[in-house]
Amino acid sequence: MGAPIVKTPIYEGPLDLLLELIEKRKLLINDLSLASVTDEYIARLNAMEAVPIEETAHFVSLAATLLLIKSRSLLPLLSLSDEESKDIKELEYRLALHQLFKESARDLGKQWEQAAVLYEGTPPELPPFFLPDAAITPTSLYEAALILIEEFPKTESLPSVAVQKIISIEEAVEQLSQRVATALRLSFRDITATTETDRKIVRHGLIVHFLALLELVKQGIIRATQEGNGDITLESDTVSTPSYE
Amino acid sequence: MNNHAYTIEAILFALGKPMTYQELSNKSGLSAQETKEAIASLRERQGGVVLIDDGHTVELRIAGALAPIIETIQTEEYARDIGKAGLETLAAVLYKGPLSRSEIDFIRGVNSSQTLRTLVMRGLLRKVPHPRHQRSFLFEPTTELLAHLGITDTAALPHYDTIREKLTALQAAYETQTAEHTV
Amino acid sequence: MNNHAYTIEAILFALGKPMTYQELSNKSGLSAQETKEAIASLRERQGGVVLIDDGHTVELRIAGALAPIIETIQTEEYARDIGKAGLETLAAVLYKGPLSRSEIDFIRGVNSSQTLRTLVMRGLLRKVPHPRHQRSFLFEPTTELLAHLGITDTAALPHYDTIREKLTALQAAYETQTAEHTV
Repeated sequence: MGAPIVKTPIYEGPLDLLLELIEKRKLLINDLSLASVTDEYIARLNAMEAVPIEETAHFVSLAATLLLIKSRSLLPLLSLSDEESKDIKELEYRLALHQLFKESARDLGKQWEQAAVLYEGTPPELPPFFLPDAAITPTSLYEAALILIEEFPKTESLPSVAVQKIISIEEAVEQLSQRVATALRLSFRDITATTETDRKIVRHGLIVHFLALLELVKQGIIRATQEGNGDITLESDTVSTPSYE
Repeated sequence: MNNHAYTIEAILFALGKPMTYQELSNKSGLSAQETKEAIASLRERQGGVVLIDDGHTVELRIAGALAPIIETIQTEEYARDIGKAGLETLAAVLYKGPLSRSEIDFIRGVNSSQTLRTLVMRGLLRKVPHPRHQRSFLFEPTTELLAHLGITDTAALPHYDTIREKLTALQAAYETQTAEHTV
Repeated sequence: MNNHAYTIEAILFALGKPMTYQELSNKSGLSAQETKEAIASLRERQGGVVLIDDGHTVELRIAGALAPIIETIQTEEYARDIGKAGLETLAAVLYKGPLSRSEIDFIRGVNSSQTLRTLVMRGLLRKVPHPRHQRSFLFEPTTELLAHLGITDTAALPHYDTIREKLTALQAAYETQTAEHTV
């Protein structure tokens, strides 16, 4: 009677994908490296098919933060709210933790395979006795069985929080496009004031490209939201797992 | 104490029952002489657990001076309320048994080994050999437990068919679901 | 080893299950300090039986050197294999635990509820009530998990000190940075 055998998907989640892109380029985790992998992250996200809707929400939410980092790297003029700056720091922190634990999981895996297990003993047998408990009655057993059924994990469901998140990301990308466009107009004024424009023109080419990318992301998000026609149920710790030994 | 003594001690602890010199020699792969010497050295050991040797059979036991206090602790331990964990484990076995330990763990979502040990010790459940897996066990209710419940057959429990069916269906649904996910 | 250590050893042997320092102190009638000293002295003991101590719960187990012999006489309930998701979750809890489900999700970037259920079911992690949030839980390692890794305490985990230091540094840096923004 072994535990159920399960298959491993290519990516375990958005942090995993992002880490893979950064490690592939042998980069450290910071604003700069995150900005440089944004395009590839979004390309990989768009290429993904049949990701469970909840996973999509996590992937897209991370994409929104990456786009913010990228916008900022292209347009230093773009000012970030406190919450946005915090999101970016949080992503870097999560990614660093994820990297650390992935590494340690590899070492742990080796130890798991090679370790000499410390086996259990068997306590001395007692002379046989019968010691019931007044609490054991047909009714109490029936009630206990009902609890087992009720507390059994339900089929995987999309938490409503994630749905809200997708919708607000859609709005956020819309706003980001507008902010990038505004910042772009502002810096065009800068250009007319200077003579040395070559470098900046190259930069503006990049930004136009980036705006097109934002548009693609928007479409991707809409596609993702439309896929969510399944049942929406709330999921919480108390429903999915029993709370005692 | 040397390595041979450690080996004998480990085997006695693992199996938790009296064993003859011969059995110990077979299980450990030590010669009769080595086994004898290992036992002699274990007998010297001071501690809360000591080796009892009648010259033929040996056993690990609580040191004599501690026996009374330990007996009290054991009695208290096994006379406690069986609690929510105990009731749920019994419910799983009565409605859907006989079940293996991992099947019970699966239904409850928590490890049931300690709970099962207590229920067996108290004579509420008993271990029977698994029909398909060697050296593996299934748990089923004792006749004393059924008598305590005032029934002769588990089918007489409230809503027996419905509950049994639901437990079966849930387990099947969960198995399919886990097969699609990473664990 | 003194008499107190003998008493603790006898209780652990007789009940044959993991017990917290607190439970041992209650059952033995020894003070918290005496219990702690008794456990420390039991950990020094050489033999076929060793004490696992996660700093909170202790359990007697068979020494790793004897594993090959014990494997031939005992049956394991669960297959040895564990997936990548399981290992990552265990690593997070071992090096940074106790952690709540949402803290684990935060680190892993995916929903860990099924992975956690399986780990709890196998007895490798344990759910304990959150000390500050009602109806919320934390996951912590069990002596069973340490036993599987062949170690008697968490400090013996691979690169334990280095990883703990890195974690502290990361957390401190993150807290400073986010604090700057809110000021």
